[in-house]
Amino acid sequence: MTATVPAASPLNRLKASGAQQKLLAFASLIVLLIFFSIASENFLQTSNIIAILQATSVNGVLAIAATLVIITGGIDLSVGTLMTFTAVVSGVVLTFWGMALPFGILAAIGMGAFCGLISGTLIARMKIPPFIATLGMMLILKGLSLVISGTKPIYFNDTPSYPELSTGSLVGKLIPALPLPNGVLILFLLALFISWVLNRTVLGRYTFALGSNEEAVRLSGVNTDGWKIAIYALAGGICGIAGLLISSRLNSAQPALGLGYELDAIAAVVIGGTSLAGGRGSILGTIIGALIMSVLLNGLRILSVAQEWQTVVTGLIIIAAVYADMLRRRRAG
Amino acid sequence: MTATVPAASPLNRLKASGAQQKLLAFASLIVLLIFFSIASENFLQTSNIIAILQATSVNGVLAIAATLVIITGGIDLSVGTLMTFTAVVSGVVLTFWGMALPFGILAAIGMGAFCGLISGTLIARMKIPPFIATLGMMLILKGLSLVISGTKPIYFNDTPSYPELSTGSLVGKLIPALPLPNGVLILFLLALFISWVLNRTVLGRYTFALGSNEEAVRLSGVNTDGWKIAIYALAGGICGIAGLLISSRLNSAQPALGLGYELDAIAAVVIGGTSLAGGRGSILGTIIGALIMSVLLNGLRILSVAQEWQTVVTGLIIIAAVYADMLRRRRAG
Amino acid sequence: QDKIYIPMISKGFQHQFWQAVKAGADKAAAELGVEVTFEGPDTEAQVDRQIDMLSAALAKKPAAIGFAALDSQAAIPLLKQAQEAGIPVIAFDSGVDSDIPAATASTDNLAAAALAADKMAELIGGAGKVALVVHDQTSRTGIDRRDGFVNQIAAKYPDIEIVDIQYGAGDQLQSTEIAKAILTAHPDLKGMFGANEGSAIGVLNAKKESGRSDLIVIGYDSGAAQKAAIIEGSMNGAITQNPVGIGYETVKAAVAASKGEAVEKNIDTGFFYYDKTNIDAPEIAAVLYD
Amino acid sequence: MNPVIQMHGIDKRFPGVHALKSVQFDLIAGEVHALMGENGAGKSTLMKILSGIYQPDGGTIRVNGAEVRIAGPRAAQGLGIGIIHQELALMPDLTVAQNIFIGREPKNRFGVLNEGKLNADAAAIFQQMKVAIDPQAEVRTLTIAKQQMVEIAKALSFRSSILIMDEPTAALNDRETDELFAIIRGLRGEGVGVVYISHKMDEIRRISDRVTVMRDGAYVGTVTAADTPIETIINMMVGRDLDQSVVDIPDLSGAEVALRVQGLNRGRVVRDVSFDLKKGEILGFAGLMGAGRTEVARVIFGADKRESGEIEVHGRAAAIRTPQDAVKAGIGYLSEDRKHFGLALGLDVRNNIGLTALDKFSDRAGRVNDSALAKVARDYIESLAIRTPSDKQEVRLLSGGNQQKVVIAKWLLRDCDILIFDEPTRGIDVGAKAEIYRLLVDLAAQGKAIIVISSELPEVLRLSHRIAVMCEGRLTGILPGGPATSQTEIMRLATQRDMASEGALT
Ligand SMILES: Nc1ncnc2c1ncn2[C@@H]1O[C@H](COP(=O)(O)OP(=O)(O)OP(=O)(O)O)[C@@H](O)[C@H]1O
Ligand SMILES: Nc1ncnc2c1ncn2[C@@H]1O[C@H](COP(=O)(O)OP(=O)(O)OP(=O)(O)O)[C@@H](O)[C@H]1O
Ligand SMILES: [Mg+2]
Ligand SMILES: [Mg+2]
Repeated sequence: MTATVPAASPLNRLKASGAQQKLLAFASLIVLLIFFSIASENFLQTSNIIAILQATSVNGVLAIAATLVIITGGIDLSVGTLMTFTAVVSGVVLTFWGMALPFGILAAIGMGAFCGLISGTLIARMKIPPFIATLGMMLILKGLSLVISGTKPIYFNDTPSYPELSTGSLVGKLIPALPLPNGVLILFLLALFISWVLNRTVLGRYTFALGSNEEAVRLSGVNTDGWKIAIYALAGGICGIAGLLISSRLNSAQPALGLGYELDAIAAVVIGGTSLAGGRGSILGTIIGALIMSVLLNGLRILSVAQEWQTVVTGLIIIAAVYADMLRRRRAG
Repeated sequence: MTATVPAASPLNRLKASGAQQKLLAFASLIVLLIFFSIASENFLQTSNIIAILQATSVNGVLAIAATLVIITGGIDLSVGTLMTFTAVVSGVVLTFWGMALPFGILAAIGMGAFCGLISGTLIARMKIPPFIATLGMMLILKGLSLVISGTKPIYFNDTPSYPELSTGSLVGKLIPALPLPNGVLILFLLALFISWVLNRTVLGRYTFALGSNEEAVRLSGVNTDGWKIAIYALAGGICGIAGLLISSRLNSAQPALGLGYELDAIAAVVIGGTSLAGGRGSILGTIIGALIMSVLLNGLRILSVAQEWQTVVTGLIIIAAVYADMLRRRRAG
Repeated sequence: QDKIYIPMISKGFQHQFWQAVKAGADKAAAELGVEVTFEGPDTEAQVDRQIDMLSAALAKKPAAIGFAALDSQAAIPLLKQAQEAGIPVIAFDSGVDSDIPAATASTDNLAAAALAADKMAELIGGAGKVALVVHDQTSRTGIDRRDGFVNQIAAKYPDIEIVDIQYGAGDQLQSTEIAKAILTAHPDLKGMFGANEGSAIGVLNAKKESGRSDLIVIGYDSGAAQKAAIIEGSMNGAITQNPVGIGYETVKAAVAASKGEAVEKNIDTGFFYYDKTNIDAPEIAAVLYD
Repeated sequence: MNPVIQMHGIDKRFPGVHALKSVQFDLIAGEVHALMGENGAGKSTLMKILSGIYQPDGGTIRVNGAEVRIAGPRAAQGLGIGIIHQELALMPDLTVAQNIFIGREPKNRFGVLNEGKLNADAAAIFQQMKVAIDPQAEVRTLTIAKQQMVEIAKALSFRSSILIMDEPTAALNDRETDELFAIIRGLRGEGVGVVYISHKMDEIRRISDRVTVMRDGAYVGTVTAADTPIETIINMMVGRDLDQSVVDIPDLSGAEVALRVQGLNRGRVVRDVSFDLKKGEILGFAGLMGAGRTEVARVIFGADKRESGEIEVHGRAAAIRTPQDAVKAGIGYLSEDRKHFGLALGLDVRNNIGLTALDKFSDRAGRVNDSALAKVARDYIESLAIRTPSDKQEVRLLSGGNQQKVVIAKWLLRDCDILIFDEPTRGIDVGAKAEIYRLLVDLAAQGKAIIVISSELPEVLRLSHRIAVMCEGRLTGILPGGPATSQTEIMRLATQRDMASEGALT
């Protein structure tokens, strides 16, 4: 037993970082893109690509929130209705109370974080299983959205710049050929930021550690409950961003929307290679997962596939994409 | 090194058998029943109790299917749309093909088992995570239900005895004072049978063992893949029974129904104390969980609580019921 | 090859009502030799899904678009986009808050539900308790049908009390349970209004399962089960719109608009009350579907 | 010499188990204090109380003379108490370095991690330990032995003044144990008090200053290691003397071959392995950590895919692709990692024992005959002296050694002709070890063919009729058993690296 530490070869390091796996996960996406480009000339237009990205923005942001929670080994069923709830809160602040835009933004994100904090507390301190705690939250928030909005959509007519949040294009102003909506920009910036948080900060480290072996982390003297609550709160804040995106895109807070969105978000996460058992996952994978889902739906619509068959094909491709990913990973080691 | 085994006291034996915990799990249900009986004089009538039981039958049967899968450590998101699919298959056999009732029943249960077998194969042999495999199945079956029914409900007008399956009352014929619908009878008989399977048969033993440590079971020389597939197939067959119950109650196979039923079923399972991590759970708990949900909804509806508040209260009570159960279990050791 | 292509973005897809609209659209498509596709989100809450569908439809550079807006404002930016691309829009089922649509083919749900209220009042003798099972708390059709009924009762029938309104998502099973609970809570209930096909069937099931054969039931839309119930007498009557007509007129207007022809701005496709007595009348039979 | 730790009258009950009965224990700075006792005697429980994981039901704890209540792991760390748990407590998805410094990551004010320093610090610790482990490797990819090294590194990184080691060498071989002892001696020199739990009797002599013995949850006595014979300590532990017989090699010249392995290959971990195993024979497998012994067993058993090679059972080629095939062919494999591969921890003792042989306890309709199963389970609990309140106790609540006995019972019940035992006595006390040795000898006498993989050379020498030695995936030689073979000879083969891989196979 010699004391030399084997130097990690670049290839090994690539493997270890999971980058290889992530690169491979692109494959299913690329295959889909190529297929649809050949199948329909209308698919590969700038405007349609932007439409796909825009359709990804809300689900993508929710999926980022879900990724955080899933890496800890939990699950968050409330992302969809929390999004709605924060949208309604923003509507209340901006339209009912007539406050200025920044307050609406703060209120949505703050309320999201607060609700996440509650879920996190139920889970970490009261030891309620995440599935139940967030299922309860999902129902509570669904009801509260209807209550505080008076079961009616809230329109943002007093805040004319509101739709800009998601549909305006900062990028387009700089590069007119690339009218990337702000919603998509926000999605990408958020993905970069949360990726950074996961890989470079203490919070990220504990996110993975909790999902890997919570008891071991606790035995190491870490305040696991506190960190878990923080992660749920962060995820909640991200749902608040999704609430802003969807309500600014629809120029209204739709109180009945949101149910079922949690499954799409979780599906994107899992297609992206994050394990529901916790401990491993990546934001890049999640974004790819979300893109696979929107490309698929958009492509099938463009090909005018009958709606009932769209559903069948989506189901098949989700299974196939994950299976292909598994095979590749198994071969890779 | 002495080999004396301390004799288990009756109390310990009761504790070990989990009977105590199960009895205690009733508490939330009892509390709800008492509350609603006081709040509304109309609640505690035979007819309403029967209505509650009948409202439990479909969700209860689906929850039994979900329990099996969850004990193995998996999850089945396809129970709702599989139910619909089997209902449609029964409609095709009985109405489109004009065959006799027993064939419809066999077709529904057989098709359910077959679809479960496919899910099981995807999971056990192709190693696709249960969440993805059954999410895919959920979408595929949702689409196929619409395809084979021609997106129209199928009515069972050629099979006049069809509604009897669920709404007739064998018990009522014997005991006129107790007009228990057959659907409820089927739920209870099924619960007894699956309880027996779980606790007394090899299949049941492996169901728990797989959820506890699949790899250890495999290394004990057990054909884990085969047993897992069998369990998913059994769960699928049970969904077929749910399909028969719902279609006979509605006297039609409604191809668009079923989405969202999976969450209700899983919620009943988890409220009933079965752990999503696998390895532990009981059918009795699941039935109590399903009853808690229907009592709650029925009571709130009878009290004419506004719908949005019904949702909020349901969310709160789901959390509270599980929390109470946790506290009791922790105290019981 | 270059058939005129018209996508129809509807509010739903799986419900029989929307299937009937689709049937009408397909009929017009066949007659006029154009290609029509038809899609809609799973529930009437999914406003953003509908926007995505609209946006995919626009990518296909269609000759015209049929659009049944889930929210009267949310789609306006995309509709502007369509306008800029020179794609005429025909609104159907309900309108949008904009003058972009070249035409709107719809039913007045408020008036139709008011007619249901009148019939209900007549059948229960102008006094007593009634309840509503509605399919949706937030969608336009749900709100209009509820408010049309409720306002009419409030305005014209002071002796009728609306004791409960609950929502069952148009899911037959859920609506059944809701209706049963309402019947339990109000043993003296005289009538119930089911605001779409699923709700009406739910009410009907509840009536049967609770053995309340005296309950007056008024439904909405048609479908085989509802028609059978009316013939058999367990349902007293129902409002029907003309979904086939909506689909047909929408496509017709879309084709005309795509050719630059003038179209009528408001196409009222009408509604009817039908019961045992007139269900076989030709003008009723024409608008009913299975 | 002031004691840094004084525990007095410590009492602890679990449902159905009185785990500690007024136990006392003290630790002096700069000593290595061994804590001995049979499986389930309460050693781990006592140390879990000292490290804040359990709260005692009674008794006092003094640290440096002051009475304390240790509320949790963090409080224990604050008092300078570090622990290496018996059951590995690592995060498999994190890297080695991330595991070592969990909760104490080098970071800046904003919580941004300094990954470079993290890895460098970990590397420095391994340097000090003289262990070759890549700080950036994911822990899940390491063998148990290396994971154990990571645990040790983690405990060392705390620089605690009191260090508890609960069976740190259970998964280590002699050479690694030597390295560990060098580290412990270094710590002792720095004035650290070390509590050392082990079932390996020879280690006690080599490393400890004092020995405290527990039996059945009660304190038996404390003696100085240097002037107490091992026999006395064993006697204190088990209340009797053990027979110290040596291996008795039967004449197997006429015995038929039960298992023939020819040219087995799997990647770089199993390279061209061939050997025969006769009925009634005990074949020992020796080698260093990572030599590939476990891999060979898993490949034979069908748990991992074989790339090439033939397996013959009783002279007939066996197509083994899954463990199920192997069990059908009469091969049993007891894994070295009971927690992950041996036990369904959430199930009770009875059903874990029954796992391999449920088909024998069920009728054609699939009904399980629970009373028969319970009877068999109770028989094994009795014959293997498994300490458990009943056969319905969940296995995860058993002490480590007793869990191991459950795994053994499971395979005994299956009654295979060929049995592969991978580290069968890991974590098992001397008394039970002797019982298990007797059991293996009995099984062989009944005509079973047995492979014993063990990292403890005395164990290999005590049991084996022949000894196969592996190095880097190759079988470097098969030596005769008995006094003819010396430890040095085994070590020579175990370190015979890649050159001359032919020729070595005699
Ligand atoms: N959490 C628990 N619940 C119930 N019983 C327990 C629990 N932890 C330990 N025990 C029991 O307490 C007794 C002492 O266990 P402990 O783990 O301290 O033994 P040990 O001396 O460390 O044994 P080994 O040498 O096998 O590791 C055992 O009978 C064990 O089954
Ligand atoms: N799960 C795994 N992932 C990656 N490498 C592994 C894994 N298991 C074993 N190895 C590697 O395979 C080789 C053989 O390991 P194996 O466990 O068979 O050795 P062994 O001789 O049984 O030693 P030990 O005493 O560690 O059990 C080692 O190099 C080890 O690092
Ligand atoms: Mg121990
Ligand atoms: Mg090994």
